[in-house]
Amino acid sequence: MSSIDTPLVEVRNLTKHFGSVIALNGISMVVKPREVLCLLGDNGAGKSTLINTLAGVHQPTSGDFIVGGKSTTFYSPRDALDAGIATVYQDLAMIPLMSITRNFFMGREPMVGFGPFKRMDMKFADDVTRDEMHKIGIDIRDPQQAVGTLSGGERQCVAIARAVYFGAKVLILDEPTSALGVAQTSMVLKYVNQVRNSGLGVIFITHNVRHAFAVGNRFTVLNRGKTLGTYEKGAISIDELQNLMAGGKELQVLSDELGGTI
Amino acid sequence: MSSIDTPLVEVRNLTKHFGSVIALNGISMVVKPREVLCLLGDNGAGKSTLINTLAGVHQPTSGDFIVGGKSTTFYSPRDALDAGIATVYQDLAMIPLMSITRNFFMGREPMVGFGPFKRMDMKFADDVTRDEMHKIGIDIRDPQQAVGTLSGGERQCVAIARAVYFGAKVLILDEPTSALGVAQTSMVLKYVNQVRNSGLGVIFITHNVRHAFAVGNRFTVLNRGKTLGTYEKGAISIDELQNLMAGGKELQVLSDELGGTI
Amino acid sequence: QEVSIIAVTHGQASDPFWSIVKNGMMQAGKDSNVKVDYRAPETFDMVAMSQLIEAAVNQNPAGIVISNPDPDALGPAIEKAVAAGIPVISMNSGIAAASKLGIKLHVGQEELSAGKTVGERLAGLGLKHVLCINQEVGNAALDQRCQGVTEGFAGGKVTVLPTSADPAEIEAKIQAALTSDTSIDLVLGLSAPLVGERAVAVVEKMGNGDKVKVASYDLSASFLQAVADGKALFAVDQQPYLQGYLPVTFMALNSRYGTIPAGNVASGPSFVTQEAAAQVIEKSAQGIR
Amino acid sequence: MSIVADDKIKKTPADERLKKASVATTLLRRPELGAVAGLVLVTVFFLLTANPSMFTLAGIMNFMAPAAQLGILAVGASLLMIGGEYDLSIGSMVAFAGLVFGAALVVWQVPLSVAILIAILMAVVIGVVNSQIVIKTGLPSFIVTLAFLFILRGLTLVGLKWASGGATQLRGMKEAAAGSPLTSIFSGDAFQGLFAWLASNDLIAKFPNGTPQVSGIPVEILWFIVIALLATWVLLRTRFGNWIFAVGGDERAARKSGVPVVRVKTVLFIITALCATLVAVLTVLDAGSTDARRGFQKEFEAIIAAVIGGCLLTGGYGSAIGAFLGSIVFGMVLIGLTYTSIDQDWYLVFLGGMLLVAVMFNNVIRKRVTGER
Amino acid sequence: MSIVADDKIKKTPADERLKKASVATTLLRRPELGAVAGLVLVTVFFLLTANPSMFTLAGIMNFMAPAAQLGILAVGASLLMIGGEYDLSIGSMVAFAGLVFGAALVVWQVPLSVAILIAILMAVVIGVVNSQIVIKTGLPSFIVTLAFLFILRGLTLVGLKWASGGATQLRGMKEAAAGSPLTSIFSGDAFQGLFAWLASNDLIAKFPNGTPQVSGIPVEILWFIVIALLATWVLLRTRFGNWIFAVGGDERAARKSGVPVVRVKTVLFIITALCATLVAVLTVLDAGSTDARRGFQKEFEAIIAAVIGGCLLTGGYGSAIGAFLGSIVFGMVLIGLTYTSIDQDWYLVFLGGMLLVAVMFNNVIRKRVTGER
Ligand SMILES: Nc1ncnc2c1ncn2[C@@H]1O[C@H](COP(=O)(O)OP(=O)(O)OP(=O)(O)O)[C@@H](O)[C@H]1O
Ligand SMILES: Nc1ncnc2c1ncn2[C@@H]1O[C@H](COP(=O)(O)OP(=O)(O)OP(=O)(O)O)[C@@H](O)[C@H]1O
Ligand SMILES: [Mg+2]
Ligand SMILES: [Mg+2]
Repeated sequence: MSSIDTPLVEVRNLTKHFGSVIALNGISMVVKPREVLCLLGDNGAGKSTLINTLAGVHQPTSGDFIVGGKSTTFYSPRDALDAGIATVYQDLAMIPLMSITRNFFMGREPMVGFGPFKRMDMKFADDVTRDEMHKIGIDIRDPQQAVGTLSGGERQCVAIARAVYFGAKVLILDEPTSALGVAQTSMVLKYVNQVRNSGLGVIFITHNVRHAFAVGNRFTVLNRGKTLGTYEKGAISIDELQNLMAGGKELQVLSDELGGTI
Repeated sequence: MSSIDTPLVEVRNLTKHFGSVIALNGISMVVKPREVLCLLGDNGAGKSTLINTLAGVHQPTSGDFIVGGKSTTFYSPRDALDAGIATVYQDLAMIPLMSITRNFFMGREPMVGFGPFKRMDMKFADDVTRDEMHKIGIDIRDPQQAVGTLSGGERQCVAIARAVYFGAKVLILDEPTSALGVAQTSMVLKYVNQVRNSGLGVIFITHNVRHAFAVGNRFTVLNRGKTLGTYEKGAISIDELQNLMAGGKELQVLSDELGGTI
Repeated sequence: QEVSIIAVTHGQASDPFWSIVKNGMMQAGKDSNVKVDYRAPETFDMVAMSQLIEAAVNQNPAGIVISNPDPDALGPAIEKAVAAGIPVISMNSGIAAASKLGIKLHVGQEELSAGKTVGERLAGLGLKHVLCINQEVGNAALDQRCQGVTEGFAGGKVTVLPTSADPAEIEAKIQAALTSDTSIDLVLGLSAPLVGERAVAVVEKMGNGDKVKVASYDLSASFLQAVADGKALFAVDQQPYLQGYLPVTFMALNSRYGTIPAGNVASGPSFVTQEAAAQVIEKSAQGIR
Repeated sequence: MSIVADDKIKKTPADERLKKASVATTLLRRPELGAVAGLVLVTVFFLLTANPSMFTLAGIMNFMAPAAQLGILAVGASLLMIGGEYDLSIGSMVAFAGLVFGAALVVWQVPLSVAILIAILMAVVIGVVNSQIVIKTGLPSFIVTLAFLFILRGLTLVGLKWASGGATQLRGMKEAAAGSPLTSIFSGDAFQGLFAWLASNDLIAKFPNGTPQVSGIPVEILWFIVIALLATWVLLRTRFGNWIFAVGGDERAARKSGVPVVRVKTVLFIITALCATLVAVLTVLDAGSTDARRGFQKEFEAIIAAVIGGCLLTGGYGSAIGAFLGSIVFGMVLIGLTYTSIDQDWYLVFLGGMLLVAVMFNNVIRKRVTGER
Repeated sequence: MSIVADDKIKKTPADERLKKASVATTLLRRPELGAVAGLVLVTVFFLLTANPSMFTLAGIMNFMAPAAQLGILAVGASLLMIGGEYDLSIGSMVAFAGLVFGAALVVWQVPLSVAILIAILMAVVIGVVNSQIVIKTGLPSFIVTLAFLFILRGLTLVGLKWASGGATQLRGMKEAAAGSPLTSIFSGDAFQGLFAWLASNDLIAKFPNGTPQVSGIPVEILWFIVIALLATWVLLRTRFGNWIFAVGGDERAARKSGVPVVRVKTVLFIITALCATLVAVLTVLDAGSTDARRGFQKEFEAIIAAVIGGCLLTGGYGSAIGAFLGSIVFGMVLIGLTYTSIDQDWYLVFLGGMLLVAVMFNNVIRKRVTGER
């Protein structure tokens, strides 16, 4: 199990239907320890649906799902969390009216005391939250502040810090950098790098090919609910990858017209 | 007024406070016809607040606001729309349960008939919606489909198409490309280019320096509620601009570490 | 074919008074071997009640029994029944309008005049200030009870205290009224089980039973016990069971033999005082008195 | 501008990622679908259990009358619910408007037309007050109109005692209104001539004395139909209708798109108040009297009817036709029990059970048809 | 890991973009702040207008008794509201639980402890039924529990007639419960010895016959306080409390974060049903009887109290202490008018007006203090 080559998570021929909509139509994918797998693809390709299925939010319509070498089914996100899969969702999954600390530990509250006096360890929770946010580059004034008062970027950072803190084996990030400024993006990418180096597997979703290239080891490209292919970092150029991400559409004309900087 | 040099919109020393939070602290900015002004800056720099004030969503705490050469105050977004300022908000301002057509024409419904029989011209609205969406690269099956059933990228495109259709003089786009795939992004940038060439002024907000460089004529950088400076396209390099966007933080170290591709 | 009689009243089936009326009707149905359907709107609602009467007319029963607290509102529906050739007997309220609308006869007494009788009796006892507690303000039938007392209580003062049917609220409001106005010497409930019993409890708790007396409309076992124990003066009895039993019996006889009494039947009010109270308790607990 | 190459078109009608796509589905996606299903269910239930006279002409008029009175309120309430607000004061408003209207007729003795005008004016004022408090304070309309539920009910009691000299019933409106040409619009039955002719030709049932059992269509039913159609037209075909959906769907987004949110909400509150006033006028002229309990709990019945009709409690979705159908379902359940031999004691159990079944059935059908989950 | 250079820290305590930051503000940001303001307002109002006996010891106990009964319901309702759901069936539940408890005592003649156990069991069953229907169908709890409002009320009537042999009142519970050691926990006054001692030493008012005017603290007040404290502790200090806020704030987000949403909602519905059952047991033992009207409209009073106490109708925000204070405000308004010389006919107007003023005042204070807009 500790071998570099045993996949942490493997997906085989996954399909997912929503009523009459076929969102995933046979996806296969492998995540290994100490690597960042970038999941790329057009809008509506099914990236979020795939990771929502991995995280136990949806149940797959068919297909196998192997975690740590064993075939598994997650019936709820709790199951996935317990199996060591932590996720930063595209919609963040935070409660705006609740404090940063309470959001941070939501569903995995630290407890103290015995029997009927068992209660949340608020001091510990506050301290951890403050520490972890500090590590990601945000110095929060008050961990009891409501998440709703944070800016979009700060909120994204809370979600990432939370997932990293609880991510025992696999960390999934769904477009974590899309709303972030340049500085925050750099910090998140650096963070992903660190997490990988500490031995976790990371699934990283982005529309920015440069961000993908900066941290990714392998790139799996989805298109219309199917896997278009998986490429090692050395085996593909940034432009080829960009063309694949656009679903095979020819971007050259457009890119040239705009000065080739996209 | 038709001179290239008469600004369409000018902002002088704008400030905006929310209770105890000072979101804008003296912003000055000029938008001219036939140019794309890129508004750049860190998370929480105040970009959205600035354009919300321009669009009449918030009233400024102090400062002057000159539209078409005349000092103006907008009391509601309707006033701004009537003055020819169309906005694509960061949160899109769409109603998920309503149809694409109804969202498209929300607040500016086309009418037909007289007196008590005056009614919405649904056929015309459907046709225009289908046409405009086709132009931006999305072929919708049914304009009566609810917006909530569209993917995030498609929704973004509806908002952009709507703003362009109604944007008589100035078009404001708040991070329109952040959730879009590569193909859709190219299409939107190309669209911005077209709109500029047709004589409008465009304010374009983004965190992606390459997108900014691809379409922008001038770059105004905000930092912590203040204008950090305005630069013509020729006068600044892409790296300098990126450093400014990060709020003056040194990105070199980080960028190098990750292979210089951010 | 089975003889079917439909009763439409303004009293919900959950109202203590009207549940006794209904019990009387059902027993009469059993005794006379006719089918009785009891219908009532869920609140005091004259519009809904007139619609229920029309629904009854549509089913063409052998007779319709109604209460008539608002002859204006119910008149058209009743006239429709009469026009359809269905005999109608009114009970409880509406005596004045009975003959005008073509109603065969009336059983029971008008709430307003019953109230007057109660007011006169209270005045006769030398009381000065009556607190009339109305647990359902806006129910015109209940409002008339207080109004009647006011009219009959010559020379004294009647204060109406509106409450809900919640026992805690009723107790607290009575206590508040008694402490803030010490001139009150009688607490009159419009319903023995809902208000009368609570009033007895408050007066007992406040320890001023010698100064403040309690009386109530309608009967309930616990309140009758209080009357028997001397903690309350009397209970006003309209004999709801009779108000229900008699019209159904009359209707049954009418449909079978074409007989019907020639005049109205007055069923109340009578007063249940200390001497008689003890004997009525058992029947009251079973929803007969 | 044909700047888009054909291969850029993302979704073609034959999208391989759709299992099926039917035209009927689109039709069935209307919010009132569930209400139709509920209506069918309830009708079948009563066809099986009730006295057959329930579905004679007289029987149908009989349950349509309460359905119409509730329905006028429900259509107004559904517009307001689609606009994202509630009005819990409509029941009390019926009583209060009845008092104002009745007092104008019998105390101030003004002509019917003036009395109606006074009632309408009062409705506008109360609609404006409700809406302004909701908009200015930002409090939920649920709690603001709950306060007015108490206040208006209380004012009705006080006013009735004043107008009638101590009683809680005010009478004599029929006599006061008699003779006015408006009477026939607001009370009685329409098309009486037609029905008399039908009866004389034995086409419809008549009483032993020769008059038709149903002397005409009660005017409230006509009002109900007209108002439901009008509301549907407004919702689906007018600019204001679009604004109602927008404001209820997302108030901030609507404002940003240039919808005059304050005006829309104010008009909606006025419309609900006017609907309540219309019901008050209809019932007062019908009954010739008013009392302090009129309209009691009608606000909940109206909301229930709107929900059975497919309105979302969260706003932004629903239809006036749905509320129309929902009211008929509710009216049938309300009166239908009278035609069965179920004991009155079980009435509330029956009402609650039918409500639950109708709403659940509605929900299942909608999900089944739309594939939503 | 100190990977972050100091200049990367985005917000330092002395942020130039903040005008001020006070410690008091944080304290004042609690949701119950508005309720405190409302309580002060109402108290001042009655100090000015009411008979002074309202604020004697006896007067306070007098308005606290109904406030406590309402408050037990309101605390349960506030937990459920924070969790994003409503229970409109609690009023009917009070009646139904009273029937079950009463029937157990006087019809089946089981001991008090067993009767209480039966009532609790029944509450759990109904809580589970309510919650399962809401969760499984995805219907709004507003409409599902509205159905149970009717159903339980109807079953109570049927059950009472069966248990009493025809009446709508069931009596004899006091006698049946007498002698059980549990009686003193669920009925009567606590600390009677203390109060007698206080009276004999002339520290509190007594009747002419020497007994104290207030013989003790009614047990419902103690239950009320204990339950409010317990609920507050659960909300603020336990894992389950965190889950309640999460589920009410955003159900999908909570589920994604690993919160067992179904379990949380089920437990919340059970808690509300248990609170209603407790009120039923307290009032039945107090009055010695139960009838079909018990708990009528208590569901709305409970929601009003929770809203006065700062709960949001949309869920995810509020406090149990707020509901506690809100109930006291409501109890004072309800009973207080009787202590004034205002004509009692105005009672509903007054109730609605005070409700509106309290909520608006609450709102203004909160906005003023938190700077929210
Ligand atoms: N709950 C749902 N019900 C119906 N269709 C859905 C649902 N969730 C997703 N879909 C559909 O599945 C497809 C894939 O959606 P998904 O969100 O996974 O795309 P994505 O790759 O994450 O896109 P983006 O880059 O825009 O986030 C889309 O066509 C979407 O409309
Ligand atoms: N309604 C509001 N009330 C209080 N503070 C606000 C409000 N709106 C914005 N702010 C604050 O104003 C500042 C600027 O916010 P704004 O949304 O304009 O940033 P931005 O530049 O658009 O950031 P991003 O790139 O993340 O979208 C932030 O600190 C934010 O917290
Ligand atoms: Mg996605
Ligand atoms: Mg922004």
